[in-house]
Amino acid sequence: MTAAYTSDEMMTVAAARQLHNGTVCFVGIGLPSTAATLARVTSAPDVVLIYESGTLGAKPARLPLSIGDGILAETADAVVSVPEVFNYWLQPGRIDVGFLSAAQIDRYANINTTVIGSDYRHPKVRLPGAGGAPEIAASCREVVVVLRQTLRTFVDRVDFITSVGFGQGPGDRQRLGLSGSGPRVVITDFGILTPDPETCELTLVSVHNGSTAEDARAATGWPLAVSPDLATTDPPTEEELTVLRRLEATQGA
Amino acid sequence: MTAAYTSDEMMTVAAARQLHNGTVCFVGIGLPSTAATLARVTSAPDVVLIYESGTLGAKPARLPLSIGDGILAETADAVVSVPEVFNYWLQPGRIDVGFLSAAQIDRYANINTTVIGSDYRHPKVRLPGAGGAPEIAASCREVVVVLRQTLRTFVDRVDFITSVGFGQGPGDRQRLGLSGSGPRVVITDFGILTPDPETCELTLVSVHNGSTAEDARAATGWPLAVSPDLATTDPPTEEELTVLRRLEATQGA
Amino acid sequence: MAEIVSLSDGIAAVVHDGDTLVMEGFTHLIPFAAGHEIIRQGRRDLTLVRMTPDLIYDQLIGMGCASKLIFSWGGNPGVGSLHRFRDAVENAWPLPIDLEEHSHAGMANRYLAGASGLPFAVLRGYVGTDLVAQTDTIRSITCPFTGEVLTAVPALSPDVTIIHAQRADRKGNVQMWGILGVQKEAVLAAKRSLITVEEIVDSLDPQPQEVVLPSFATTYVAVAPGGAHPSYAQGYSLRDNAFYTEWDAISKDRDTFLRWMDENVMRRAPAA
Amino acid sequence: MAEIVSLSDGIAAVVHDGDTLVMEGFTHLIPFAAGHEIIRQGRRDLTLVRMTPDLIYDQLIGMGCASKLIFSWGGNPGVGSLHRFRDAVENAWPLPIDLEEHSHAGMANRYLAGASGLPFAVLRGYVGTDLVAQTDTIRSITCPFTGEVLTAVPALSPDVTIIHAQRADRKGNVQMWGILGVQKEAVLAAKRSLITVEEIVDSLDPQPQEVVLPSFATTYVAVAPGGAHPSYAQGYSLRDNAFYTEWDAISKDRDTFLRWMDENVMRRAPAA
Repeated sequence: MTAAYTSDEMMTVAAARQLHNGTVCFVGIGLPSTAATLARVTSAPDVVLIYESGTLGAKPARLPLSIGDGILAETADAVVSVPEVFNYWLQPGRIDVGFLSAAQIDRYANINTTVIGSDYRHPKVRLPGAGGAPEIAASCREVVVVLRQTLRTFVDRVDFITSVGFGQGPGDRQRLGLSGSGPRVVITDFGILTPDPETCELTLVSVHNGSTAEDARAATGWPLAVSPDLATTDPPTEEELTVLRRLEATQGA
Repeated sequence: MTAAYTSDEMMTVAAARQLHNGTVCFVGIGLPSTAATLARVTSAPDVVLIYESGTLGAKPARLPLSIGDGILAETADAVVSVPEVFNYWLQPGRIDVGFLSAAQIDRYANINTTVIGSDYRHPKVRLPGAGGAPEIAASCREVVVVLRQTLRTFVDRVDFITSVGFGQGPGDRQRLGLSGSGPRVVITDFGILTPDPETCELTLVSVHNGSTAEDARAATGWPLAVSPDLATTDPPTEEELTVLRRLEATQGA
Repeated sequence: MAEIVSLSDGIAAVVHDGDTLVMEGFTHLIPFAAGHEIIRQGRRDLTLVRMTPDLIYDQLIGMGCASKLIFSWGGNPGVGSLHRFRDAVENAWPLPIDLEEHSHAGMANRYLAGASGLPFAVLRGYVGTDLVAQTDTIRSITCPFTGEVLTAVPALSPDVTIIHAQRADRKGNVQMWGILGVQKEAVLAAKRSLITVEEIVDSLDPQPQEVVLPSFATTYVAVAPGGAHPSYAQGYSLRDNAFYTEWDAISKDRDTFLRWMDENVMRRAPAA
Repeated sequence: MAEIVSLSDGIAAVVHDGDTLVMEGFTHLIPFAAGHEIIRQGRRDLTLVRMTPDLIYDQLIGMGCASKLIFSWGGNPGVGSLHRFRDAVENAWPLPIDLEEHSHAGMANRYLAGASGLPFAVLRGYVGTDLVAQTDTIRSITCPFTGEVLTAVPALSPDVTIIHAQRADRKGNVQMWGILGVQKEAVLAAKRSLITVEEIVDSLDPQPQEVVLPSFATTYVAVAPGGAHPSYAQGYSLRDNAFYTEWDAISKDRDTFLRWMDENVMRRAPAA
């Protein structure tokens, strides 16, 4: 029998499964950090975690309080400056996976973390801003996005393109000269979406246990495409759930 | 009574006297390294020595075998990469004195360390090349040059401008946009030369004990200007000579 | 060579109304004590520069010290919004604030150019984002060898940079270790600098992952033990995570914020 | 992730005829053992790149492995000339050698650009020197913000970079310390890399002034104890200063040189 779990837990577990031993992952702030730590502590002990704070190969055994947590420096193979982490490590395309979250995402997986509202100078909501995301989204070989799916977060067009997914559709990344291949998968609390190989449009390919395609559609601000081969995500294992809860319980301890 | 000394010893001692406590000095390869070590061990213990190998604030107690000697790293306040020493430390004009040697120097204190002969592709003598000198000569607040004075080294025009002194004369450094003020003094085994404030031409301002202006003129490939206030260099002190000889005797030990 | 001074004398010497001010620290070693002293000294019209403006910049903005912010990520790390920052942007309270917004990669390279004495830096960045249209300091540049078009950003050369470090020796050489962000570049890019330290020691025993800033490269050093609180100083203190969470409630309301600042900053005697 | 291999297998895997090859080391940690293996494997038509070509490049040039040299200072440090280098330039013996000549600042920035994935670097350099007329890879570039004209140099992105380091762990993470020159940048700029090390250890205890190259950033690691001789490996060996002096006599004469190479390099069994 599987233990009960929340949709947030399912989302984090599904995101963690995107990382494998040997994967070099640039870990963005927020949800990705939890998922990356979970992956390293469970199925992918040899994942290489890189944070924009300059820690290469960090091995956090608890959830970092921020991407500049001391545990990242103490356990890292190397600590470099912030200019170096962007110039020597991210920019040349050495990173396999960029792991990002977002405040808004659109059908072409463009990401907004800057402002809500159409007037940049007079926003409805001022968000934190770009951070490392634009260049992570541009230069990593591929990108994994994790965020909760609601009508506010899944919008037809983001109010502000902070980080480019597929721009306005097929061929845009190549036209812009972005070296990475862009978002490979988006993990939400409802399911898993991947870009359609032809249209680049995000398509629901898996729903988490207990959710339906209709639930996901109702939380999406455009007519969400659903794969004819829609799968159901494996629920969290006992180990995944136990470790995730232990990590979250000891946060800040 | 003053001990007997060689003209090379006088040259090194006179060069060492150019450095003072608190002076930040970029030490070039060769003769400058000996003079800088002598200065630090005698009159200027708080001189800050910087080497292009990336050692900042090195405190060698013996003569380094090269500008990449381990003693420089072991005694330095910081060891940085070679790109950093040029970009963060030399280029922005943080260095007071650039301390250089040369294979040829001309009347405007331009320096050649590249080739002897007029055809770069088929040189009479292939010299080591530029190393750090062009940018040391350009960016340090001022430059001190130390080299032996002969008809082969003191030439009317250098065969190749590796590092700019005063170019073709007054105003050239400004026209070229070089931030430092250029050579302040040239120390040889005959005496001390400084650029004329109006013409920028190297002018003999001091002769070492035992040399005359005529000796210096005879070792110079252009009609050497001599200051009307020609001085005589103070001979090496007992301490300077003792320390210099100890340093040279233990080289490589 | 750096001069060792008191925190209040150091701030008075380096920070003036209208200055472009950098205070850096990437979660680690954030110079809170120095920021509080700037607020107490009543500085105005500052252009604040920081990759990750967080609580200390929220406080400076909320107290009306700033007229402009140059930044790349403004949030309360691990908690959420910066309410004083948002109130300034969304409602111009207490003053309107002008924004110059970049990415981390761009900001890091702007400091790097400043530290290198160059007027600009080149990177692969911003392409396709809406930042380009909002920020005049993002332009393109063509490689003179390959013809490839890249992005250029101008150097940051602030009037003053302030950072916090673990320690200094009596000559003013500063030693820091752990996550060091862009602190070194920010100091080297500035016309003047002040480094607050946990302590002054006789000699700087080597530390893994250390960076030493030689005395000749900085202007002032001031002792400010615990000066990074509520952030941390590796080897000296832990992050006061509870405070970051509490700040959310303190800063949400203007009056609560002003009262907190009055009690915890304005009425505190400046460090000796 | 880097693979741990024998020196001879590693050289065979990374160095091919016609390659652009970088071997760096600023007096310290010069990869002599690797260079000797390249000579034994009979590589030809190499473009050799190095800021300070010294004895090992003198040997490669004298043995006819190189057709071009990209460099900034070619001498026997503390001793004098490189006679094989001079003989190639002055007399085309054993082969003519094409030169691409820079300053240290330019070469360092060319590696930096390569490591950064950029096609060029910007610096203040070369202005007024005769290098500009001789070297096609020195051009000017205009700041898009200030209009100032600066110097540009193209990135170095060699086929292969080889360096020597103190040690590696069993996963192939490499640790080095002391004077490290441009080794890190040279490795990161290359398509392939091989790092020879004094030893492989279970864990890399932190060292002052260390640089760690993570395993995922390199291609091969090979054990070559004493592989930096006659240069030194800080913490492992001292510089064999006498050899640098002896080299002057050995290398001055073509036959003496060839005899020495035959006895001391060609007839030595490749490292296992």
